[in-house]
Amino acid sequence: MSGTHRYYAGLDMGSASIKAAVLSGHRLIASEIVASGGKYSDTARKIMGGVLAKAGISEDRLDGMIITGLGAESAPFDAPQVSDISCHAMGCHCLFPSTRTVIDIGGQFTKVARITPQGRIADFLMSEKCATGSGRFLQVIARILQVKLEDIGPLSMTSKHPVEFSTNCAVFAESETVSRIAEGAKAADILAGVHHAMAAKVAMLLKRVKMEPDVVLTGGGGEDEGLALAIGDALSLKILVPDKPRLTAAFGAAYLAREQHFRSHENHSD
Amino acid sequence: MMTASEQVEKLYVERGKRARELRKKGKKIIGYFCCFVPDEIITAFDMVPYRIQGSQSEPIDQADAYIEPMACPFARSSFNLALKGRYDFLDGFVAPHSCDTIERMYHIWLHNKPSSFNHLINVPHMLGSGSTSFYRSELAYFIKSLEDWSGRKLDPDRLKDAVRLYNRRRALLRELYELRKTDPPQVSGTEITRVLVAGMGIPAEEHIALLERYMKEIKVRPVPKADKLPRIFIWGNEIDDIAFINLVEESGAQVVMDDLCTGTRFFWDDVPETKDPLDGIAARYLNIHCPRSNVPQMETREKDLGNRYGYIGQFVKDWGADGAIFYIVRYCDTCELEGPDLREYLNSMNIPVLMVEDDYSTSTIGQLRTRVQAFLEMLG
Amino acid sequence: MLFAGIDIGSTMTKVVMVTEREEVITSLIGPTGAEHRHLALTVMDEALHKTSLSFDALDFIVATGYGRINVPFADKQITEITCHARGIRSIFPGARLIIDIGGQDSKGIKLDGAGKVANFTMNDKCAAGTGRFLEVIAETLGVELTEMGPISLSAAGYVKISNMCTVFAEHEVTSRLAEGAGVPEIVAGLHEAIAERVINMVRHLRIEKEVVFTGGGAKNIGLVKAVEGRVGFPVLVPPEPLITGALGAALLGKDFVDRGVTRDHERRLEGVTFFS
Amino acid sequence: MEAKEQTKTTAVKGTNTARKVRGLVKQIFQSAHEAKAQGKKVAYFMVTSQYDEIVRAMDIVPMPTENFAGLCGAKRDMDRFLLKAEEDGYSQVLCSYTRIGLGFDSLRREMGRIPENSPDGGMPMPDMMLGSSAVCDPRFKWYQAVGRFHHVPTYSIDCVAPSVHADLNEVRDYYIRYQKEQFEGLIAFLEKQMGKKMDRERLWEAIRLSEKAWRLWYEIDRLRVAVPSPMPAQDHFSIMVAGLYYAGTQTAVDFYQELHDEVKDRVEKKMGVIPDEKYRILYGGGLPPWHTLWIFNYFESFGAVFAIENVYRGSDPVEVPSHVKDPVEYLAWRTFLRYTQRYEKAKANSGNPKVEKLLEMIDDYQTDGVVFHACRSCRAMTVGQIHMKNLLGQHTDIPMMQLVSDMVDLRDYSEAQWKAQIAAFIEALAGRQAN
Ligand SMILES: Nc1ncnc2c1ncn2[C@@H]1O[C@H](COP(=O)(O)OP(=O)(O)O)[C@@H](O)[C@H]1O
Ligand SMILES: Nc1ncnc2c1ncn2[C@@H]1O[C@H](COP(=O)(O)OP(=O)(O)O)[C@@H](O)[C@H]1O
Ligand code: SF4
Ligand code: SF4
Ligand code: SF4
Repeated sequence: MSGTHRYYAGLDMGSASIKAAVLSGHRLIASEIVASGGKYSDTARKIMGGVLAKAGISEDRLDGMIITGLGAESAPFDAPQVSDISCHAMGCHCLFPSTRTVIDIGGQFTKVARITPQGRIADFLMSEKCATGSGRFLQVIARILQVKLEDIGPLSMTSKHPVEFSTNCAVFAESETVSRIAEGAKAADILAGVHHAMAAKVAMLLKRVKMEPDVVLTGGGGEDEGLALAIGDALSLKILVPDKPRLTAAFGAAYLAREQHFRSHENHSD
Repeated sequence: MMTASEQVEKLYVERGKRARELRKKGKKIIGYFCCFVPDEIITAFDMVPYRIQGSQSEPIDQADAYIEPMACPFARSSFNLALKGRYDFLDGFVAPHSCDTIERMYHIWLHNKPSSFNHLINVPHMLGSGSTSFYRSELAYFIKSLEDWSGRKLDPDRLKDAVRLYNRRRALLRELYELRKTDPPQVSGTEITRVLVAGMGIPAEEHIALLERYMKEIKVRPVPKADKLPRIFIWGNEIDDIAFINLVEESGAQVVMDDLCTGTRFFWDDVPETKDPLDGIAARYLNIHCPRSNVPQMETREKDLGNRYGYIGQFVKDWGADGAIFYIVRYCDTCELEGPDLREYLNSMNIPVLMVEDDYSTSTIGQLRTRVQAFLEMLG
Repeated sequence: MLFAGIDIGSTMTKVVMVTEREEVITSLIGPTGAEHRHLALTVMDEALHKTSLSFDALDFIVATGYGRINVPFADKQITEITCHARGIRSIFPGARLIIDIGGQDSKGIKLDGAGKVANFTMNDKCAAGTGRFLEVIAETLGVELTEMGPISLSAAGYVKISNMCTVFAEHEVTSRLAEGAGVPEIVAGLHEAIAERVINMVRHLRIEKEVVFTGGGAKNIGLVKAVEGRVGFPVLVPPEPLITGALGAALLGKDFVDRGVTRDHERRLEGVTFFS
Repeated sequence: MEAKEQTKTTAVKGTNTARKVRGLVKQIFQSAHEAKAQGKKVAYFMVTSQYDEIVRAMDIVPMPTENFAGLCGAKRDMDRFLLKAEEDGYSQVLCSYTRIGLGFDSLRREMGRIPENSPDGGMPMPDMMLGSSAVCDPRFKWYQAVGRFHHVPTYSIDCVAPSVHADLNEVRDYYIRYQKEQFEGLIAFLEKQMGKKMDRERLWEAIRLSEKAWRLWYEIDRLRVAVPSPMPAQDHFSIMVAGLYYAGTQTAVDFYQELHDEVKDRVEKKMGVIPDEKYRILYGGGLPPWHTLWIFNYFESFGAVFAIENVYRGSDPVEVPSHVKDPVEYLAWRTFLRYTQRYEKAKANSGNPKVEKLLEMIDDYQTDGVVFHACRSCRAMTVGQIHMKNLLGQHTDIPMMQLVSDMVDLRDYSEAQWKAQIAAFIEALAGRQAN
């Protein structure tokens, strides 16, 4: 890699997974996603090592780095922290400049934000302190149905008669699922039911922040086309989803690092 | 022609349908919450009182953008229906200040789904002579507002007629409740809920006619032999869906008596026929037995409980209840605070109590099944 | 005469058969899957095979547990509360309070002098304080469920876990790990948290001797210790805590027959022919 | 937004006078215990029930049960009381102040004495309980329920407010009449309990003192329009003790006088709560999170200061007509005027008096954002916040946020979630300033 390039990193310490992204200039050149678990800080160090190796640079070549995510405080790096809502906002703004509303469905919380044309937060909301409506909810259901995470979306989209789902505890949703199966419901219908329930919750949050199009879905939930479709249906509009939705915050963080670098070194360029 | 039970079932399922029909014919429909808005006044204006309900079988999917989820789900569910346009047939919207939630809900509803006529009736929390006259003034102000809106004066004689009409309905309902005293009761708790809810959205004369036919039908039904199933008294607030009572009865019990705002609480006591009808109305409605009202304290704890719950003690004795189930809509502070006191009173009469707190949703009722069944096994 | 009890729990399905002298002739434990109906038959079939008995030899079958309504061939369905009480009474006649921690609910059952249910309480519709809670966290920690108890015994103190919603507790556990807390201390903390929650729930039933701890949770020695710590005296644990519900169900079947109650309908086997 | 700034700061640059509040709180409990020892009468008492002066004029020593609950929260010693109440069958969603009170009384009865190490010595056994329907439902049911644990003479009064849309000219007379009757009923009850007549002159004196204190408190809040902000929210949540628990005493007057002088001095010297004030925030409503008051320092670490709060405020001064010569009638008038203060304005504008007040505050205090605190178990102060937010949004576009937990029950609080929300909120404020 040429020595004249500038490099920026974003590290997203999520509850479900840790993600890292490295930019060269404004181009994404390396990324990494690893399930969190075990010792947070060790995993973080490992993933940063991995992504830097992919990028082919050493840590001291970084011109800026920003850490984000619920677990940001336990990151073993000396770098500024920015909330993941801002990072998602910036990430979406870079990927789709027309973004005005961001939905982030992560492992534990669902967050929605209305953003300015500059990619800053204008208003935002976070789901209640309950795990329903989070990615974890889907994971639990998928586990019982013995469906792989990546198959959830495609399978749900084949459903014609979504099951009506109404329990409010992710863990109890499990038992409701079990009884639905016993009653003869199909996996596809159950998943579609979960999607509907989640979409209704998300739609409510969106209404409260006075959503404006375009709406982008990011975070782990974005990996799930069925969910994106259900939310789109609930709002009667098309939801945009980035290529690698789970990376959005890490990408946005790296981008913010770049911006900060610019601000503090006015004459510099990438 | 439909049998009375079929008609009850139809009215129970298609709520609001009859009111919509009447509205097409030019009647004004006045929706109201809770038991503190006198039907008589609305009827005397030749308008149709409509008791607003939520829906236990529909998820609350819109209201949360306007009201916090920690508010009573009955109120939220009702508002949710309004947001979905299901109460668009109301010409008037009236709420009593029965509890904090209803008072807040009134203002939120008013702002987002105003009717042509809107009114809040303040209801004192303390009972006593001063409070009755205050409440009377509030009712007079309510009448004045209705007069201003409708451009018509209230005729005191029509108010007297309305009092008699509703007393007639009350008498019929009490007669129906008499049929619950036998073993097994001639009419089940599930049926009672249906027939009461069916009557909440139609004019009193129609409900009276329906009740008369319904009772005839019941009386000629073959009498089953005594089943010795546990007899349950049920206490709480809003049960406008049969799901819960049905669960109790399916689990092997008879629901024989209640103190619910969708049960005896709204109709049990007659309005005394006073010279000025408003005096009788104010006294009757303010003294509804509801945890949201405070009766003055008595000298001893025992007397105090007797004073507060004597009527329940009588219900339990007269209808031969073996156990009591409290069904409390979650977040209803006054009921939540009342429950333990009432339990203490009933336990002192050797009546076991099961207290359940629920989300006003049929989807959660299944989770109560084990609790209800175990309680019945314990009684049995 | 032979009586069977089948307990379809949220996690485990249990079958017990007893004679008229209340002797257990067989017991069987298997996981509860999604298909209750089918499962009930399979487990029953297996138990019959084990004992070389025919289905008709069973004089009364009582189903209990959360899947009890899905047992088409049962003669009666009784809640696990009454069944646990009956089962425990036969093992520990002096029991006054039963604490049952199962897969997705926890219960307290108060018994009167005659061993009958006098009062009871159950957790609300949240999984906190149940076996499932521990299972989820065990998975996060990468510890075998059966090891949770033993591991916690080696803990020096415990880490306080304040979030009882499973999903949030999971996050709390991860952050505690990140801060360098040891696995044994965390597991001990979880046991303390569950014990606290369950004991608070049953406290109004009055905690008095003898207290019996049963259900899957009682297989976890760490949890037993934590419960004892809160109760203030040793608790009794049945030799096989998982089966007390099924045992009680079987015994209640016998009680029915003793009282002259008979099977009042044909057992519906629903097309399953493998009962010989 | 720098990470280094996110660490907790403990140095609250609050006023010196506010530090004296701790002593005032201790004094409440101490006086009650001393009074019991001397055979004086102690009453359980509800704040903002409009009857403070009557209680003072009758020489009754007030024991504010809500204050005790908040104190337990601040000292993080609430679990034993909450759990005890839940054990007695009170729902976990019931007002946590009420649960603490009930749990405390239940424990005291069970143990036959005040539970060990209760915050500030705990509450002595009252000789009577004075409830009220002002503010919320749990407050008039609470003392009725306490009857399970000790049956002492209990009296509750109604405090009535008309609906915003009511025609005040139509309803004024009978509202004031009823309010007066309620106060007279209370007085008759107290006269019976105390075996003496109410001295109307003393009542006037108590009214005069409380009005003086409240006027000073109001002026202090007016001083807080200054930039930089001279007094933080943390102080507000302390200094309200004088106004709400000492109403009708000289103590309150002296306290606010001193505070007034200090704040004035700070304003003149341009002394701010924090060195570089970047954002001014309005605390839009809801009881404070007693369990986690340091969260305000967390805001300050981002350069954000709470300029003014819409909870626990003395109401703005009202003018009772001069023809009112009887102190009890005066109280009834005052109650009515306080409750209906912004009704006319609301009718002409947003339809909601609270929203009017918030709009005034946003303007006067030049705030950049609004934060609400939703308490899961306090319906009265919580339900309606979203509605207010919606209404405010039609008049202003400053960022608003609702944080959810409870005033004392820590089980409803998630630190990770709060921190994430606060950080994002600050970023939203920053985004607006950048534009
Ligand atoms: N391929 C996939 N299909 C559907 N859902 C997925 C997929 N991959 C991840 N998820 C969901 O995404 C969630 C994790 O999202 P993530 O954004 O990584 O969370 P966090 O930021 O909290 O770590 C998981 O709980 C899971 O439900
Ligand atoms: N050997 C064991 N060690 C620890 N926990 C166990 C063990 N075996 C079972 N469990 C726990 O017991 C639970 C199942 O208990 P059980 O009483 O059968 O519940 P249910 O009746 O709801 O299925 C499981 O969730 C598991 O957590
Ligand atoms: S409980 Fe009382 S106040 Fe509440 S809805 Fe029923 S009757 Fe009305
Ligand atoms: S159920 Fe309770 S909280 Fe709900 S409206 Fe009725 S009284 Fe109010
Ligand atoms: S205002 Fe809220 S905290 Fe205070 S007593 Fe009422 S419900 Fe409880």
